[in-house]
Amino acid sequence: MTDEFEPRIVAFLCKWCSSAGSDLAGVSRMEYPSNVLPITVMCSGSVSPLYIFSAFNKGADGVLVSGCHPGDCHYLKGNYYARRRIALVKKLLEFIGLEPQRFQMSWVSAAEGKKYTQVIKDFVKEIKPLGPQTKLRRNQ
Amino acid sequence: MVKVEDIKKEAKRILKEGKVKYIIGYKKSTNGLMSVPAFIESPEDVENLIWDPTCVYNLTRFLVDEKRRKAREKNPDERPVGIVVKGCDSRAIIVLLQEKFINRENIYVLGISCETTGVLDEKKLLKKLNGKKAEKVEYDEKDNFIITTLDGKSKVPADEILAERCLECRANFPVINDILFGEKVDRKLDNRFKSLEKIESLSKEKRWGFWKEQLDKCIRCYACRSVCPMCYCDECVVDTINFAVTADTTAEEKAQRIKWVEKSPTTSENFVYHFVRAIHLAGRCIDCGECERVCPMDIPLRFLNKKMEKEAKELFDYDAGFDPDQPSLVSCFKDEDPEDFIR
Amino acid sequence: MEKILTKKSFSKWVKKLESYKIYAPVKNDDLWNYEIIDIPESIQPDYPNTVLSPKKIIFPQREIFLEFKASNEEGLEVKEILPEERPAIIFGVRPCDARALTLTDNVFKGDFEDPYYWKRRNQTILIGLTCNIPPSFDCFCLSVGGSPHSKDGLDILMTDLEDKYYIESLTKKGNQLINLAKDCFEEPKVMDKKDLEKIQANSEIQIKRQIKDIKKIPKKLKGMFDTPFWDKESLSCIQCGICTYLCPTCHCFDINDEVASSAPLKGKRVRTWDNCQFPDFTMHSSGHNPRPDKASRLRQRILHKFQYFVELYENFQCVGCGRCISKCPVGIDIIEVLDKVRDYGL
Amino acid sequence: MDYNVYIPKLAKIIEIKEEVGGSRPIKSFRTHFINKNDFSHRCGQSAMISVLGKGESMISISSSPLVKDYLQFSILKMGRVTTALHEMQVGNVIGIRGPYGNGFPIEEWKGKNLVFIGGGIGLAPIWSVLNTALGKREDYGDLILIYGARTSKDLVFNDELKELKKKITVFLSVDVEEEGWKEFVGFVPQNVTDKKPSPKNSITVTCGPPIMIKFVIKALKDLGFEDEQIYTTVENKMKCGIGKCGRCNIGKHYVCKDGPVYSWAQLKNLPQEY
Repeated sequence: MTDEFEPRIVAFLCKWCSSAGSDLAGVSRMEYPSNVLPITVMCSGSVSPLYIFSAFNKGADGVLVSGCHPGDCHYLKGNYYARRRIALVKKLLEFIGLEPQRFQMSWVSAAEGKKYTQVIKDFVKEIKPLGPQTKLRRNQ
Repeated sequence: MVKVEDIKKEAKRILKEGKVKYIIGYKKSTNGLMSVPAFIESPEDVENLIWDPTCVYNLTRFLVDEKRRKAREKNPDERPVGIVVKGCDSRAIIVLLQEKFINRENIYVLGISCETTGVLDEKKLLKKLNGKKAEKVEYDEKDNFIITTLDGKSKVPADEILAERCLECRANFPVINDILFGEKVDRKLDNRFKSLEKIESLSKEKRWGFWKEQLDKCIRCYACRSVCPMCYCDECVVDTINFAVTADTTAEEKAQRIKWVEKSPTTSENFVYHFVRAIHLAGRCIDCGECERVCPMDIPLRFLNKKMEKEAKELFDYDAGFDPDQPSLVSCFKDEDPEDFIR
Repeated sequence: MEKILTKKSFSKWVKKLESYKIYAPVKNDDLWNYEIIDIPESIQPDYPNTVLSPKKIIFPQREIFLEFKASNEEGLEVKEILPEERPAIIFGVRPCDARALTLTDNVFKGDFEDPYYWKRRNQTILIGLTCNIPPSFDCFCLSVGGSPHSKDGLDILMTDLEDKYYIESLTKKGNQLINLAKDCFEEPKVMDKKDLEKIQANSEIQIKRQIKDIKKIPKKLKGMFDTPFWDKESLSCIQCGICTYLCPTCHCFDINDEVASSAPLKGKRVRTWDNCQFPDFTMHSSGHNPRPDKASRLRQRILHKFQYFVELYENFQCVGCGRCISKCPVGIDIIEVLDKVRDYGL
Repeated sequence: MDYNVYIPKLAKIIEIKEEVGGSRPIKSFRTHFINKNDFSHRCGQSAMISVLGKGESMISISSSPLVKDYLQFSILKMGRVTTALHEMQVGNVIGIRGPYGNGFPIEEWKGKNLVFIGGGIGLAPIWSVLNTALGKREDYGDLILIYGARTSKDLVFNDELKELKKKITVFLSVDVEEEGWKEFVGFVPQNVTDKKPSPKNSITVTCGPPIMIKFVIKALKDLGFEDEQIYTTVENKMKCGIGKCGRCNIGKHYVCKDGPVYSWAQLKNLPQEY
């Protein structure tokens, strides 16, 4: 076992696109870091900011929200709402001094297995040097 | 200048004519300087009404109580409630109308213009007087407040003891009213988000240091939530049990209620509470500053809401509390909303 | 034991108390609170009321009761967690706040002694300071059986005589602290004693607020349970928890399990302050709530302090510190409420 | 201070019996302390049951103090803790602290007739005192049980009730007509009025939903019972169980410590906060 810090990333993945994208990456045997705890949601627009705060509160080192590209939402507009909401959450978290790298959003379609692996790779690479997220984490 | 006699005259009229069932206004407190909310039911009690710089409360919060009380009554009095509002408070009414929480015909708005000043900050005043007790604070013709202490009267430039929010106010004039007191005076503001710079200019770690210290102070008395006219949810994320319980609610439903926040006042739990509140108020907070005023631990809560107000303006060109017909901030979008942060 | 401590010798004395955890009122921004201090400077005699009373040290807002975890043998393991063994001294306790602790003692003793409360209580020494001038505009200690120089619950009472403190040691614990640094103290002179009496008499005159005929109130309240009085008085109440959380005598609490991991099970059971003004305080699981509205909850607060506790312990559960008045977001004034109670129906 | 009042003692569930199914299920749990201890209770007392990780709940002890092998709790699935209890299996471990409360003053009732009136899960606290009276049969006069529930399926201790009928007078009722039901149809208070228990040298014990208690008391008063002859139990939300946490009080009484058993003579003078 190495002592290297392995971040835990909670990823809220839209069932119609990003979640399928991650499956595609899996079945295509693409390699990517295993730091992600995926949570499939019906739409990126259904991700309440409370889920994000709660993930950090319960010890996530990073949180990703991933949905369909603009125009591709299964429910037509969900990802546009998400875009607004996530922008606000991101600003708020940065305002109190959380490292901006720890909270990210991406558009990943069902066909973009490759992009999904890249998003995760980049995410892990960026937050590894930051070390564990202790600011918002519950003391257990 | 607003004359309290004019307000009383109108209050008396609408009560006498039975136009309203009661009026929510301000009266003098028993323990000293500050005003307290008054619920005036009869024309005789109108004499208690006051208007001075200690009328800090955002009384629209009591419209939430009124709605709940009415819902419980079998034969509710359908007449409107009269309510005294300042510019900022009137914008809370707009948001409540926008969210269809209240109906226009259920309120009779007595709007007061703050003109060139506003209301005072009790803590600033105490400091100004070196801990001495003020008996009375009044408006002056100019931009001064007249303070009466046991030593006599003195004039103080309003700016020195004005509430922070009044210094950054763009709505010193009621945007909605049935009758208006005072004049519409334009206000010049270089930067309505100036106070935020103090924090935004800090480094990331300094910002966290600042907020950690603030969050640690919280004792979770929920005064910020209780005083806020926008915090009208039946059940809040911090409540320990389901409030919306009926005879049909199953044990499983109750058991499965997620405990998002522990009751312990630790940094992490206080963070979730205040952040849920901040994000829930994004595009709804009208900056009445009540949360910050009532906080017994002096947590600068207004910064969180102000930050959201600023981002709503800068990212989405959205202003809360001016137009009851506009969709709320997070239930609308524009194609050109920024997405440079998305991968 | 009575002594004189010059202000110069004060820090010398405090240095001798190093082995104790020391708390004193500290100002952060504009907020006064009791905090642990490393190098105790001279206590400022004119600090206003702290936001929270020393209650927060004896009865902290969060107290871990026990830890639990799944175990192979019995299926479950429960471990008692008692507060750390460490004697503490609180400097600058207001006489009302010390009296408050003697009132909460009533609750935590009896058939079921509370080990957490008593562990902290017994290892804490309270050093009070006479309120030469009232620390708040809303002080009314004289009305509820206290005074600005009350000795109830204190181990030592200090009174500021300008360049020195008049020290009255009231308990064995207090004597011990003085004996740790005998050379810091002097014997009081006749003049000092006179100064003390003068200041203490003067301190009482300065308390401006009072509840008249308070003795009539408990009986009066008993007949007022089912009156519309409470609906009217509670109109402006916003149902926050400030009055009770800041109250030095309010002691209601909640017990909750905080789970760190559900499989395998691991977590803590903790006590936190709770509040009779919150609707979930009394709401049954079925949805039934015996105190369903703010009128009944305001009534509970007043009756608990001024009727029920009088019936149980012959004491008002109020020490007149004035915090609930000064900090109420809507200016509900307990003195005014009780004045109205006294005159109700007359 | 030799013991910590807040630390529960661990007990193993040794038997679970499903009393009532459906949407408001009731199960009876028999438990056995893992370590030896001196837990001993009086009839009508309760205990704080812990499901560690979920919390605690105050539950009345339905077994008689005469039974030494186990403690029995009959529990309606209602909220977080009771739902977790209903999901438990034989062999699982729970925590128990107590016993708490005043219990029934059965010593004072010696030589009297006892009329038990119960509705739904309200039979649980009655069960303890009823079985104690049965165990010391010679100490008491006539024993009568008037018990009802919404339907016959909602009656708890159904098997035991059949046995009980052989020993004492039992009047059952269901709220609405159902096929095959030969006993009384109607609410419990109506059954009380119908069966006319005699107030002479009698004590009544009533447990059930608040609304039922209210009307039973009215029915009993009409039959000539004095306030001192009527006993009932009160419940309120509880956390500490020992009169400190401050939420269960009715006036100066803490229901957890000073209750839950009250005579109507006491209760009628207390404020209506239960």
